[in-house]
Amino acid sequence: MVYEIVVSGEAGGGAGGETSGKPHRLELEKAAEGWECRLDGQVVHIDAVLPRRDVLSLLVDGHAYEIKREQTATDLHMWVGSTRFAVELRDPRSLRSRQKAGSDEKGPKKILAPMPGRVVRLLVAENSEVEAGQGIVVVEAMKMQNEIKSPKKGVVKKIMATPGAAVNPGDVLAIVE
Amino acid sequence: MVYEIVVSGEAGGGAGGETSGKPHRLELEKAAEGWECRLDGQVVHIDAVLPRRDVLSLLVDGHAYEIKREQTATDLHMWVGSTRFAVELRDPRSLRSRQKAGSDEKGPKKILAPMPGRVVRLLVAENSEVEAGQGIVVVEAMKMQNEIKSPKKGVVKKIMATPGAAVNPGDVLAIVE
Amino acid sequence: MFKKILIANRGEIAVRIIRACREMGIATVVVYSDVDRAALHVRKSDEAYPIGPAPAAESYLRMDKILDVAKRSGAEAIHPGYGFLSENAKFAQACADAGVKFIGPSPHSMNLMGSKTSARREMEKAGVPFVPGTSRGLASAEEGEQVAERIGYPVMLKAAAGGGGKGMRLVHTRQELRSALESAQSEAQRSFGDSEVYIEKAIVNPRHIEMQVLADEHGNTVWLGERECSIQRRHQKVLEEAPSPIVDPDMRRRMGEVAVRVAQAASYTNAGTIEFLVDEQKNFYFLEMNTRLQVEHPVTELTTGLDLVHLQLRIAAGEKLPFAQSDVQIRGHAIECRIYAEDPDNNYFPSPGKITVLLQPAGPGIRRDSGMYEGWNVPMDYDPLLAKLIGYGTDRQQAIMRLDRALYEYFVAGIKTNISLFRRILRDDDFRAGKLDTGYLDRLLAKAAPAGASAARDSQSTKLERIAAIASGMFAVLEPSAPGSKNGSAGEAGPVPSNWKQKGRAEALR
Amino acid sequence: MFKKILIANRGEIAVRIIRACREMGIATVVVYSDVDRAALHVRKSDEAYPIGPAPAAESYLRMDKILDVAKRSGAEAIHPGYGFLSENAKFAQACADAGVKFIGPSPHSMNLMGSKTSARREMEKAGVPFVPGTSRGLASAEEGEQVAERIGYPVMLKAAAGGGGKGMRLVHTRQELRSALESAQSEAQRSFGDSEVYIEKAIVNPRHIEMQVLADEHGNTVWLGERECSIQRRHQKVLEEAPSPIVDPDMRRRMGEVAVRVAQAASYTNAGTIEFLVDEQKNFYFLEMNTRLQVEHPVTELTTGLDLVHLQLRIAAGEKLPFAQSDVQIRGHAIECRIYAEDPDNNYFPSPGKITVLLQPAGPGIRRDSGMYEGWNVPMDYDPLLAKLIGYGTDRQQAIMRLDRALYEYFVAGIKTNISLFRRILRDDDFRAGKLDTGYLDRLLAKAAPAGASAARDSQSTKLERIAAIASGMFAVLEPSAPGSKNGSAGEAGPVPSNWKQKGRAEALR
Repeated sequence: MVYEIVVSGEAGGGAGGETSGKPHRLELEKAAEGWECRLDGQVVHIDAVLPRRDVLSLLVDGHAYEIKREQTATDLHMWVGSTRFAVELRDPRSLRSRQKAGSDEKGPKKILAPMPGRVVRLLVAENSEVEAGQGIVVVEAMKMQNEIKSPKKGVVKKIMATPGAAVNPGDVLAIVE
Repeated sequence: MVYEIVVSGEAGGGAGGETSGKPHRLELEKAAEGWECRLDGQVVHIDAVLPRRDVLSLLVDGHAYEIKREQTATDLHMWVGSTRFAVELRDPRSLRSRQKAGSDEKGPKKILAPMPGRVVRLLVAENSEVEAGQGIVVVEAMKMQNEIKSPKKGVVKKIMATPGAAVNPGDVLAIVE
Repeated sequence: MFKKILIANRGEIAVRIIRACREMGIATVVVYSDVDRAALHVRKSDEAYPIGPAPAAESYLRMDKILDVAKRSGAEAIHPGYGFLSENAKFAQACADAGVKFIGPSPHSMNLMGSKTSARREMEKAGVPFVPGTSRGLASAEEGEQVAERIGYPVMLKAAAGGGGKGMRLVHTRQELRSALESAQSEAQRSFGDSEVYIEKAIVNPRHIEMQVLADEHGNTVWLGERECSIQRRHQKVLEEAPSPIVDPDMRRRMGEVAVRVAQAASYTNAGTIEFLVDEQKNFYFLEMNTRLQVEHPVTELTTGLDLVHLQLRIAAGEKLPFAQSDVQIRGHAIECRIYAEDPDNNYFPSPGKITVLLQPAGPGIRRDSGMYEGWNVPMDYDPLLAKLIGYGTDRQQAIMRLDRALYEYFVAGIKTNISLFRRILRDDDFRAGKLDTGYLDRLLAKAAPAGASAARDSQSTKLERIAAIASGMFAVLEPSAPGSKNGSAGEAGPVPSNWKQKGRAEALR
Repeated sequence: MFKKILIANRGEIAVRIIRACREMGIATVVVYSDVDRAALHVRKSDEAYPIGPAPAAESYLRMDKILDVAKRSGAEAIHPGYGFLSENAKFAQACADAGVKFIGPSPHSMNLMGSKTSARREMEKAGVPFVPGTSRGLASAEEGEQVAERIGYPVMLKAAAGGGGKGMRLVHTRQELRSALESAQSEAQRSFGDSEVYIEKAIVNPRHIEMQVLADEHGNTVWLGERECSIQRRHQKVLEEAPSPIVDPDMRRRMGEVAVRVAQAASYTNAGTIEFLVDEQKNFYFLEMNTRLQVEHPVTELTTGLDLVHLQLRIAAGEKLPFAQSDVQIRGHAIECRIYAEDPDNNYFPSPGKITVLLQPAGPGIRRDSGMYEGWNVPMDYDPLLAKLIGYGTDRQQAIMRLDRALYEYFVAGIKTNISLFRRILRDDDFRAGKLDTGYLDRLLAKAAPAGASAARDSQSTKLERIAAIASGMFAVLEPSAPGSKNGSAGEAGPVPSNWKQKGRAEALR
């Protein structure tokens, strides 16, 4: 098994945190005991057990790590102890590899609902010009009103959100071009 | 859905407890909300939700029950609160229904390992005559030695257990005829 | 004692009350809205009845439906929990009218304490210390200016019917006062239907410390020690502890005695909490009384060894308090973390949804009061409190380390929680030194996350990053599941920008 | 304080020590046998090393391998937990020789206390009360008869090197003595390689009550209150509580003072427990000293508010006890249930195997120290203790009700556990009245399960039986999975008689 992996560090899952973003090349091969693992050419022997779904117990040179996997519609994270890392995993041989999309600042951008909720009101009309960071839609969840903002300067091409309607995470609220 | 169900009561899962053993006829039909349930001809409306695998939340006339299902190789139990019931469930239309076997006291009887363990020693030889309740094999598990006994008077036709060997629950240790 | 009671609430507090009832041999009846059929309180109760659609106004706030369930089920009393109808005097009155015992104070006490100005007048008679200012609404801007002159700037304007920061204005100079008063009055009118605004001396860097009291219906009132509740965000408490790092036995006794006077002046019965503002010289001033069980009551339970819900039930059933003030022993230290469904990386946006993985802490000194479970879908309709994690230690240091350990064991996936925030607080130097005030948390959040500048830390980060890389590969080998394919609707919406972060303003609605 | 220690144990106690270390900033190293790779202590530690095959003699009892791991990993100290090497003076000596701190008493104290007769001689000098009898092995049957005549029948013969009931004989008359002595001596020789047997007056219906002590390495020794441990099966404790229902403050102080004298006479350091037999007149007699942390230490932690493992580590690191005897406050009541993997319906046969469903209790007053998790395969190679459930209450009654509530929430499927046994004990009238002695549990188990003769109970049973029937149908509809198809080997072995119950004799090997 060969993977290309990009890991972004985050300080304890808290606010902020720096990103390294270097891609790693990982080769994994079953050994007599455990796995032979070649990370960026460096060989380590590891012992891995899945005690339950989304939890991995890893032994590397006697060091023990419990890693938790967090998968959402949009992200893949690894928690090593209480430090969280955003991970992108590509299988070079597979077409179904995970794609990092949206890094392109040009072209139409979809504004997605980040959480389930109810659309309270629209802050702009279709075809109006907006600045980056300008509020587009207000979504209410858990007794809080949350302004969903435009990620870029542009024109609101289309608004799919309807006041009063329920939305699910990942639903497209509007498109800014 | 139609089921034939035999329930054996047990007092709190503790030692002893009486058995009623009457078979119930249960019909279940999806209603507009919840389920229409006909138990031995008596109609009750129930609301059922599975919050997780093997756990059922049941509302019947406002009464709330959390029922846990315990399945082993040999048995099916329902825990209603902390009262345990042994259950046999038959789907009259299905060939893959659960069979209650071994109630026949005649013919060969398999003696099964009730737990994982290690065979310590044999207490009888093949072809020897044994009384009901006589020890056949000693299996050790968790620092305890446990004598596995014959369920009936007869002749030990075959002994599969080998001293020193590991056994899994349900493994046949011997056959008494 | 009651044979059966109704719990007019949901979430962790409903589960906590169900547990107390089971421990006392009392059957429980709960109510639930359409989205709460699979909620933990419905799973755990003896009886459960649907009372309407998700919005609280159509279910958990419907007095008529709740009283109807009480009557149908034969419940003798109603425990309101906190929030919802718990401080609604009309509901307490409706219970009394329906012949159902309301587990809490009388409607009279609730009404008295519900208005800040009427409470203040009553309490001043009882010699309770107040922040200097008016005890009634300002008649005019002139009166405001005169009072401010007398007590000294800065001053605070406050809505009499208020709460949650609405109708509040901090005024530093005479020039600002008139317009601040007008805007506070109109905000108070909009928010509470009552424009009454009063004026107080503004306390700089106050602490928020509260005192628990219990009063039976035979005239006995005791205090059970204070809770330090200064760590707040948007006027929401986030972490509470008992005892307060700055309260010594003498101050505790003085606060306790004042709290008992407050309760007695209001003919208060059952459990209640007197909130105080404490200034930098440790002067304490009456702020308000909460006429219900508080979210943070467990820290008092751990330090006193008492069970407040058991005692609420016994008091409501007409029993006398089973101990005297001199029997109350405060021992050790307890800290509570409120685990909210909100995203610390995303301006604490709420984060309802399905909990896909849940690993929960246990072990010495750890109490967990939770309303969630793995597989549960956290609804978007109610406040985001999922669970409370409470740590007890021989001393404050041990309680802090215990919680830090337990938070390390806590893992929730599928939704976001504020667990990482508590790790930051518990490791913060000011927190460890007990240097707290109500501005503490905003200051902490304004700071960048711990820098990790040292070489040791960097090499550690690199090591963990490599472990994360290996782990993601091992997961892919051992437990393949296409990332992003879980949520159908998102998958269909096309590629999702993973680093896009909405920075919206969130408004507290309560 | 140590930076890194090794934990030479497994199961719940290894996890409990890991938690204490994490709370004190100490890194942990664990060892594991081949069948324990996925055990909780391996998942939770910072470092983990394999030390051999499943049998304890080839892994957890291998001093050489464990010391080798300590050296390789740089661990400064070793915590032995309980069982395994915890009371092995040779291991303590080997640690000292290797320059690794053994977290426990010195080899000298362990040796002294390891032999009952040498301990007795030392203790008699210190004025410790003993059951009347010999303090050394009997030279002849004649000597035995003389002593028995003097102290009066019934008498008990006991192996000097003994434990677990081996080499023990109860003798009611002079006629029985000679043959009982011979068989006790030969059993002692077979079991312990030492035929020394002594004689004591037999205490009728004794209670087993023990006193916790802590001693630092600077000469300070304190007692922390007693634990009632009379509820035993096959000399295995099953349920323990603190305080004892029969010990009043004066008796507690006297037992505590004796316990401190015992510890001081043995130059004892670290945590230890002095076991007493208590007769019906509340006379207490020294039985033995356990030179390690006890399984049941949590009930003392809950009633004193102290953490014994933290204190063990601090003492071992050379610190002084951070409090004096007069600072120790005993408050409330705590009870521990030992959750064993054994089948109450089947003569308490051990029940290893895979845990398929695990629902665990939480909430007020509940502490859970567990070594298991859902999906874990409980190995057949070690003792069957899975977890400890400890309840705390303001008083004994509340602690009982709390535990009863928590046991209601506890559910383990896939293997059998003794959870239902605790429900029986907690609801038993004698238990509730505190009428306990070491024969209590055998008497309870000999009784039939509660009859449920009343009509109300019968109608309730019928109702629940109908619910069970409906539920089994609903499961089949909502979550079909062919019953019995889970375990391949059993399925292949043909139809399995479900009501066949082996009633085998089980022998305690330890």
